[in-house]
Amino acid sequence: MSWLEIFSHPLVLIAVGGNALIAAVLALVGCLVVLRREAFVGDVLGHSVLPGIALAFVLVQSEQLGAILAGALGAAAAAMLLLAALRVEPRLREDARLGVVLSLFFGTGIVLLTVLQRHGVAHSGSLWRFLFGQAAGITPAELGMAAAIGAVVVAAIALFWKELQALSFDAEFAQLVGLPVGWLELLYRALVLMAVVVGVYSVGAVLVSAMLILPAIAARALVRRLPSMLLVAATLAAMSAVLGVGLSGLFAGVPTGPTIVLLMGAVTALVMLAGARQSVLMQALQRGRLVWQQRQEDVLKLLYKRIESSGRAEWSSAELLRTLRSWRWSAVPVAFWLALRGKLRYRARRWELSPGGVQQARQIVRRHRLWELYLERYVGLPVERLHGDAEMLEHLLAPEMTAELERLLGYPTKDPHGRPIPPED
Amino acid sequence: MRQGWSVAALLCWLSSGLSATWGAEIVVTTSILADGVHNIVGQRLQVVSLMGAGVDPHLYKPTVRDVRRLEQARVIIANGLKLEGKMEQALRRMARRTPVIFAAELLPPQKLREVAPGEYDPHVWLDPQLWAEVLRRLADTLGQLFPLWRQEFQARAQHYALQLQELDGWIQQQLERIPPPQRVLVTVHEAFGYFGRRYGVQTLALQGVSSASEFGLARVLQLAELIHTRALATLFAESSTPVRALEGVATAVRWRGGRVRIAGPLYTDALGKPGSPEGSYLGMMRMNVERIVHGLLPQP
Amino acid sequence: MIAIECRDVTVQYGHRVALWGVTCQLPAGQLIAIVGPNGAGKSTLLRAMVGLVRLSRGEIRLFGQAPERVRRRVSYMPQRETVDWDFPLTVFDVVLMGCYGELRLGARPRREHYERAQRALELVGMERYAERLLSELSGGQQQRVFLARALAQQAELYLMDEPLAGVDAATEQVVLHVLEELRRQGKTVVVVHHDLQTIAERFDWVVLLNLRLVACGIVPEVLTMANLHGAYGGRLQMLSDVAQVLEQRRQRLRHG
Amino acid sequence: MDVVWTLAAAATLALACALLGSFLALRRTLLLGDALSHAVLPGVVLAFLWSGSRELLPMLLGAGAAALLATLLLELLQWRFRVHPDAALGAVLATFFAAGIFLLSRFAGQVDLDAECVLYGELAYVPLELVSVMGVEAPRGLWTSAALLAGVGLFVWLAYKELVLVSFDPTFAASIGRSPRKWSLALMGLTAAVTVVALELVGAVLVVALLVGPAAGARLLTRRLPQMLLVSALLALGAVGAGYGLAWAFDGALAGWIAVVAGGHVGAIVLLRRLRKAPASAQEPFAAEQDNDQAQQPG
Repeated sequence: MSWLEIFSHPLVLIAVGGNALIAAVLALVGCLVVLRREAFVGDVLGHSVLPGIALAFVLVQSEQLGAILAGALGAAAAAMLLLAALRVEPRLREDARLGVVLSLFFGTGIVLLTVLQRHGVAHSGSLWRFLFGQAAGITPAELGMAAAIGAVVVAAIALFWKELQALSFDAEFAQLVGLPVGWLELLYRALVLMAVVVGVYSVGAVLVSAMLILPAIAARALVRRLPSMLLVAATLAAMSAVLGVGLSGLFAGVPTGPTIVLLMGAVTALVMLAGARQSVLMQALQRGRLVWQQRQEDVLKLLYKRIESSGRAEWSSAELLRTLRSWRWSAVPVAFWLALRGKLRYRARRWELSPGGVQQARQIVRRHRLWELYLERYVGLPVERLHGDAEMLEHLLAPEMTAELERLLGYPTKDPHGRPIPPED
Repeated sequence: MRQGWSVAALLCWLSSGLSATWGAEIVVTTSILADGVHNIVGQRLQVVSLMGAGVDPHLYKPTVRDVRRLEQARVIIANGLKLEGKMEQALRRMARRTPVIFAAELLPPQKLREVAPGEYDPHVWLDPQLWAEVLRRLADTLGQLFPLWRQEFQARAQHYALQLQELDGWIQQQLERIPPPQRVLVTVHEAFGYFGRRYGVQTLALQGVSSASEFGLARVLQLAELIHTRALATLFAESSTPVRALEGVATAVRWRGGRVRIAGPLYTDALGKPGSPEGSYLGMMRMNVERIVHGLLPQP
Repeated sequence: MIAIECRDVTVQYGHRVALWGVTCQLPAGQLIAIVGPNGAGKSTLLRAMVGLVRLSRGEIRLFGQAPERVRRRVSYMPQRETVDWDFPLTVFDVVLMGCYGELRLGARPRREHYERAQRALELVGMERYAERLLSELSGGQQQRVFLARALAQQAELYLMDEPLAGVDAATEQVVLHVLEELRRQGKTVVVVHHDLQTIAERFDWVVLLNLRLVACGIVPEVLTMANLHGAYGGRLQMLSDVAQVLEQRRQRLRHG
Repeated sequence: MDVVWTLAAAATLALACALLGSFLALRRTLLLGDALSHAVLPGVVLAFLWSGSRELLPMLLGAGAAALLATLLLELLQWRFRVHPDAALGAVLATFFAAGIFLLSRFAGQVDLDAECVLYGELAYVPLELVSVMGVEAPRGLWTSAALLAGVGLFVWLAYKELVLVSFDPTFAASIGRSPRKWSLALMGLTAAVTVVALELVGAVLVVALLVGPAAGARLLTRRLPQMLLVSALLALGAVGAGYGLAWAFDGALAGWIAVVAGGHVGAIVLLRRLRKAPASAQEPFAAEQDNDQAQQPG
């Protein structure tokens, strides 16, 4: 089966639709959860669903969608209530509260399972499925349910956007400003509950906590503003779901749920390493660009000073090479690049700075000498140290800052070494 | 197949047997095994099974009392060939203290179906003839453990074997009614390997031998494709595994224009509720075959 | 004798410059204050002296050696807020920690350590609270426990980060008394402090700091209007602007 | 005899977890146990696929390697990429677990293997697996948990001062030459070891319950660290005993009941403290300060 055939197959489309929808919903809610530093609540809720489902099995004696969901919702809500109730004891920190609820509910789940086993309730063994999930077997009914809950979650987030944003950022402030924090908290918790319960039913508890956290981390590293973060997280999640289903459709033995999570994990790792602004690669690139720009300014300054000291404004190729090499080997490629950019010209077998080149060089020298004066007069650095630091700072000053510096220094004409400061033009 | 029981075990059995304060003589893992053993030992020895009806032996969670029963049993009988998952490991390590007999491993390897290098299909009981042989060998082994009733066990095993033979004939005759191209059994996990081999019924399944492995979407599509091209009409659910998995396959086939329905559930790894017709091995097999025939016969 | 020598000490947190080319020599046996506006790098300089902070440039010598090698002779007292005061420990447990530097892995504190901790508690007037739990202490009491722990180290050089910040009057008197006691014993004490009034009255030396060294010397010479204006005045605004530019351009200050 | 063996093995393991859990509670990294118990799955599956056997040693090595990798990844995520600890734990936990299940389905599909069976032990089977060491016959589980308890006990006995110092005031610890990073890595490594061994013995749910429950309960009941260690040990033993009793009474899964008791008793303590404090009209002498202390940290 080729990719095209796979994605035209109705069953795959259901699985793709279902998983993508659930992944997106979980990612949206996940952003809020991660921003409120409650990432682990997803994992605990996911596992706390087990006793609810087991209980539903005991009462209904069969695998009815409605009963299972009711049981799951009930148990997850109870876990959330207990978490909130335990918050009353300050000695019990967040991680202890989560650990207690997790072991209490998960333990109860196992106990109920053995009760089921003892009474021979049909396929009680299948309850483990809710932990590891059966993402490949999504049925049309589940797809419909996921769509319904997805719609509710998206509508709620869209409708109460600014309130939820305020609540996540600073609950106290939200209260002061008069937002109904109580109701908003309830809404937020309901959203999390719905997303987790639907997720557990189809992809399993552990994968739910992955889909709550991973897209949020990746999106947070990629974009700055909150709304775009939600969008990016949902898209990333949906894409990895589609790819995951596709892969598990093409290759035998490739489980759907875990593949989706692994893809999401890979995306997050990629973003961390290369994509995000503060990722390793991007920072290296930025630094590279800055250093290269500095090299060009240094060479221009070198040539300008030669003009200033020797009075001659052009040089033969040999002279130019000797000047550059005397300063630094790397200056040669930089000069070549400057020539390309038209800052350096070759006319009548002679090299000279183009008007643009001269103008830029003068600016650099001017900044350098202004800085030396400032450092000497205000920062009290010894004269021989001036050059080093000024060398550094000259590349950074924006034009308006240079003007402000000049005003501060009273429009000087000479630098500490007595050399003239070129006027601004 | 290595002998599941050793002389050393006999010695320590003698010593521990006396100290048995409470507990069954024979503890058996699956309900199907219990039914078989009961037909061998009759009332002579108390037979207790750990796993109730509808329980998937692979995902069985032992309780504290189960362990006490195992601890104090005079003989433990399990199916073996990795049917009981985690418990099998524990039982193998127990073999030094209490005699543990792995019924399916009493059979010579050539009679077993090899699903992967060194891995055999444990569902030997779904072929009545093979099951009769297992019980016969089990009777011999139990006879060695309880020399007093050796003849009786063998006689009862022989008697039960006749019933199994009669069941075998009945099944053969029932399956004749199904037109050969329709004789394909599609289930969730591959339990009917031996059954198919015995009665010339082809078996297809979503999962491999173990019901715990997660099947991928590819397997669902492949199976749906096969069902559609072979114009099969019925999929069979099982008592100890969820039906949700099959619904996916059915949806796929229906969307390709095929008509298919889900019949069953068939009893594979455990008997039905005690006291109900499918509560005994013979009843279960008759129920299964009736449902298979009813399912595979072309609908009017 | 020079207790602390800083040469061109420059510290960069990520891309924010905290200290820039600080060079000074601090004499031994003196009560020295480090003072300056918020964000001037006071705490950074103190932590650099203890070797808790990596220098981007320059070096620091304590008694002529690297800080790591003279740990036993140096005592550092961090700011109060850095600790979870709900920890299940008693006052005495915390003060005893002052002696942990000398004890090998697994070695239990001996009688002399217990006595030393007891004496330190008496010095700060907290001996009645020895068995009291940390969570039952007021801000001032917490500060005195930290001071006692520092004293228990019996070091030659004491580095204290804001020991007088947000404490009640009684605790302030106790702390100042202890500082004088240490100077009397010929110890060197460097204190990060913000109240110029107390410094003028009680301290010998001052290090006036604002990202870079404005002035360093005996109190009367340093606390002059010119220096203070230099440190607190606006004209160094340009420097912080540049620091801000560094921040945006992600430029690491690597030089020399 | 099976009762004695099971209780002994569970008790020794519970003690080791309670001791270690107390320090994790103080450092607020109690969830590390849960994360590691999921994160070891890929390591164990790879060990199984590579060695083809379910013997303890390859499993432990595989799990240990996976736990180490997970720990390093956690450090990286938190320090280099500024990801909040909870999110880092959740991310690593889920991705590693998914990798484990992926490997299981992809390569061990046919072979009778699944997450439940290959990885998670079952406390109930402990008394059935007897092994004789130096002539003494005892369950393998008891030997491993006893060795574990000895290891953890020795570590805490030797490094008690350093652990308290590093957990209470890392900056001060650094200033007297005890590096906080080194000690927190050591603690994480020990937690990984305890989790891995306990997983193979009793399964994931019990590991988390034993690490978290007693320590959290002791934190509420006691005021001083030495008392806390003692009380958490007692609570752990209590949980094992009560759990066994309940499991016997209801003929249920042992691990499940012990987890319920280990987790549940903390809720009971919180309730009791609430009831005791609310009607108490006469405030304790220092209650004034204590209250403002509570106000400062709203949990």
